[in-house]
Amino acid sequence: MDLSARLLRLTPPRPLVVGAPGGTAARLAVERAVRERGWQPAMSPAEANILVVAGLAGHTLEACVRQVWNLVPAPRARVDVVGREDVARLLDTALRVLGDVDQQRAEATRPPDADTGHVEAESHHDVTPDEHHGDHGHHGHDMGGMDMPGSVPMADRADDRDGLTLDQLHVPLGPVLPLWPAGLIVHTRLQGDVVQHVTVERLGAGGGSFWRPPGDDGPDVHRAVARWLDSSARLLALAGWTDQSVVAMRLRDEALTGAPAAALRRPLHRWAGRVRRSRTLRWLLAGIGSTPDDPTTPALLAGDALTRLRRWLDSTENALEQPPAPLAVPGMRETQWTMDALPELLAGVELAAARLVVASLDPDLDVLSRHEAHHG
Amino acid sequence: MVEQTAWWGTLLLPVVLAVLALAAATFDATLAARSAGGDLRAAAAAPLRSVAGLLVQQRRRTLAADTLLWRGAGIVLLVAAVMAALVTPLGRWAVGDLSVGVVWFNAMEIVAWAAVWLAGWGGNSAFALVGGYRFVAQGLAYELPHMFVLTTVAIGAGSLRVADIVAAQQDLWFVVWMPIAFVVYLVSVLAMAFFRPFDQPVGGDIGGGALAELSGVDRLVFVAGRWVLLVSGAAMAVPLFLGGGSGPLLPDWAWSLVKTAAVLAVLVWAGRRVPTVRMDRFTEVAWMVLIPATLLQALFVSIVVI
Amino acid sequence: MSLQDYLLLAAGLFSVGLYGALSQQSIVMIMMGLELMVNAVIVGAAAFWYFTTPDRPDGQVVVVLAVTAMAIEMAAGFAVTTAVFRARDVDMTDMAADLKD
Amino acid sequence: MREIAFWVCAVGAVGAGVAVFRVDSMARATFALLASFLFAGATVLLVDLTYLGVLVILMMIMEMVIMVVFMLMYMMNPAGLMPMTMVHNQKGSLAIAIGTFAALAAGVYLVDWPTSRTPRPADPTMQLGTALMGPNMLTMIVLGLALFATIIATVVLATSRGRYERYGHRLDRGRPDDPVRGGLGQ
Repeated sequence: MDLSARLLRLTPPRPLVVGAPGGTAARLAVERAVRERGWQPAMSPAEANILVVAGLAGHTLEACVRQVWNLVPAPRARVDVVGREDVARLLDTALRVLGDVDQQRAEATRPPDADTGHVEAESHHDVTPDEHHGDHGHHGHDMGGMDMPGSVPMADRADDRDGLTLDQLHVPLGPVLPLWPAGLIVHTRLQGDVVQHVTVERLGAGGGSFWRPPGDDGPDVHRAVARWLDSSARLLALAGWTDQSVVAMRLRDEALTGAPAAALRRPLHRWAGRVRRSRTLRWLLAGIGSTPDDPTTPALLAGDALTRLRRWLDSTENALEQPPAPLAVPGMRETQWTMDALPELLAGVELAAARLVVASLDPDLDVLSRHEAHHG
Repeated sequence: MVEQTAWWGTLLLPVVLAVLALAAATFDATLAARSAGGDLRAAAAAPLRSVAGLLVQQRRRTLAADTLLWRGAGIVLLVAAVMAALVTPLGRWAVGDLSVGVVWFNAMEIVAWAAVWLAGWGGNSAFALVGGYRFVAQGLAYELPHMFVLTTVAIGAGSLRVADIVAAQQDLWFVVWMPIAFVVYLVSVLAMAFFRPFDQPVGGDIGGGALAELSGVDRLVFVAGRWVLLVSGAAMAVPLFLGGGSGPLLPDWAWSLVKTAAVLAVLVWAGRRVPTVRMDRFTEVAWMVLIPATLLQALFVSIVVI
Repeated sequence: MSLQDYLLLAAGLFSVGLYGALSQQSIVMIMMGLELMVNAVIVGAAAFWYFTTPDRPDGQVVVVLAVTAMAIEMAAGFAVTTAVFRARDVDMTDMAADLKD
Repeated sequence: MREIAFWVCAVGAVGAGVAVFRVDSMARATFALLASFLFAGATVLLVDLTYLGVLVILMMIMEMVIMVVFMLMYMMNPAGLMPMTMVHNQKGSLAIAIGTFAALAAGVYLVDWPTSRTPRPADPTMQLGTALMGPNMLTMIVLGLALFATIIATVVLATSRGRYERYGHRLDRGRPDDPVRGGLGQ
């Protein structure tokens, strides 16, 4: 056995999980399997070696995924997980592909996907989380007729919030971005790390929301609890508190497997108490993404990121009480409001804060597709 | 008391640093596995497996990258992190006991500013560049309190030479009468190694920030440099505040190692306890609270010395 | 290694800096030229101290002065650039001169 | 040994200095300047000025990293993907620079420089410190004042927002109106 085969066998799997619209069930199953196997999820294509697409990728998403796939260095494997059932087998296959020397040698020398060669510069900017800042605007000089090297388009410039006319970068957030609502694309205009302008786009249908399945009357307690825990886990992970985020994920997975409320209550209280007591978290989240204080704002989204996180904690705990409190699960109204309000909320905000704002609103875009399916 | 080693010291230093860095990474992985409810023994092997994985991983290229600056960044970071430890004594041996050891240490850690920024810039990607900018902002926040802390220690010992600083603590460790300086020093070590909770420059919200585009050997060198920088900072806390190698029973080099490991463990453990501190919040605290606090500490020490 | 060698190095740095300061249009690049010239002063002063008057601290004090001057020059330069850029969106000396009109 | 080190540093310093005005990329220009400073700092180290040499290295890295941020903000074409020059009167400048160098070099070799046989101090850092805190105290005070004035002047010049923008025209806002809230909750 030669050296690279031995090293390949030792390579720790680093999955980059891409959530497709309607793929929540698959994503949860994958995240659970990844956590139970002790794998470390990747944060960027460069770090990843397994690209997991959770759910059915539509045409646009597939194009984005292919571009991201080209950014993943060999050794690499791609897995498409559609349902909840097959996860373990698919991940095992990926692991085998990862350790296969011949296949990975071929992978390393293969030219980038032929498809992506056709993508022109403009749409390139639309789909990858990996952006090119290469060129900046030129001022005071006539640059007409100059060839742009590497077909990197020039950045334009505009006034920033401090009154300086600086270069802008067009960076899309999503759809392939860890800890990001599936199907959401936020096209940002960045100056430095400050978001100046935002337009919101939604990737098409995925066939109904996992959190609010069609025809549910009173939402199921366990599922509601899992939803809040999922939102909290993602917000905490973005806030950089990995340890408590992982605990929330464990609780979420237990809730989804239908663990009895009595068994969940103790660890949940402990976790919620710890998150609530953290002064640092309070200090860091206060004032982030304050929604306007007027009647059109849904009650579930009122306040800032900290208030919303606390609301999730309270709802989770109350839902498991005896007798359970009435469940107020976010639905279509909240998602629609979020989509409309995001441009306003994100303008003039730093990138780090922008991600926290989106995570603290955590819109479930799949509820919209169900609505469309109904009416269209 | 502290003497310069012969040539073998130069060879031994990187080995000691690497072992400590690996131990710290293993400890960190174990803590992570504990909170995830995973297998602790597998987690302990994780850092070594990561090294193997990065060795065999393809090096990435990005469009229109500034390859020279980009690939150089990791090497610069690693070399600077090792050079920073040049003046740190292990018991009674130091590789280079410069007369301005403290300033040397400070200069080498500032090289990290350039290295992280270069890694962010060179990859030609927006997220990586944001990571680079974040580290410059972080540097401006932590560096002044950090410098005042080093100044305070130098005033306390009346010398910039690390050996003299150790000698000055024979009766009383500096940590006892400079507690504020010690705490600020530990905070600034975490910030300078952009380690949790100051890991915003490589934060997950921007896909790993300055690390976002690095893969393979480049990533390995950069990540190793970051761990060694943390080890160097933790190791320097021992001669500055914890009396160097002094202690009962054990030989002094062993005491140095034990104390370094303890500081390192505290840093790694504490870093996991809190969420990432963003610079839009921390900068004001650094300038309005930490700088006055360290200045008062310096004033107090100066009065005591006189 | 003699005083002459050091002064030759200082002369070289000074001339390169002078060329930059004279030929560049951008304020930032001119500042780079100026910094190179101050750098020459540092090298020269250090050499004078070492080779002619090591018993007196004056050479060292000049180095400290030069380092401070460099810091001040850069801070002031960037502040002015920011102010000009904010007011008129230019970073070139030629165009800043037009502001008089 | 020192001789070789000196000449390596000297050639490096001047070469990197020339590179500053030759490379296309602003990042490279800044880091070429940094390299020039590092080499020059090393030559200062070679004449036993340990403290000043390390100080120069430390300060220049900080300065250049901050400088590069400004370069990218204000310069056109920071990545240097498009070769371009932004110079005026290049030939004249070159002539003046070469002339200056010739004159200086001639001066270096023609003037009969004094040499000193006085013993060098054991600790130059101590010499500098006692000088700055003793006979040259005035220099230190002036430097301190100058730096303080620079801090205030640059902030005034660079910012467009004063307290009226932050606290309202009557200065009656309890919490300043900043684009980003600071860490002290004000």
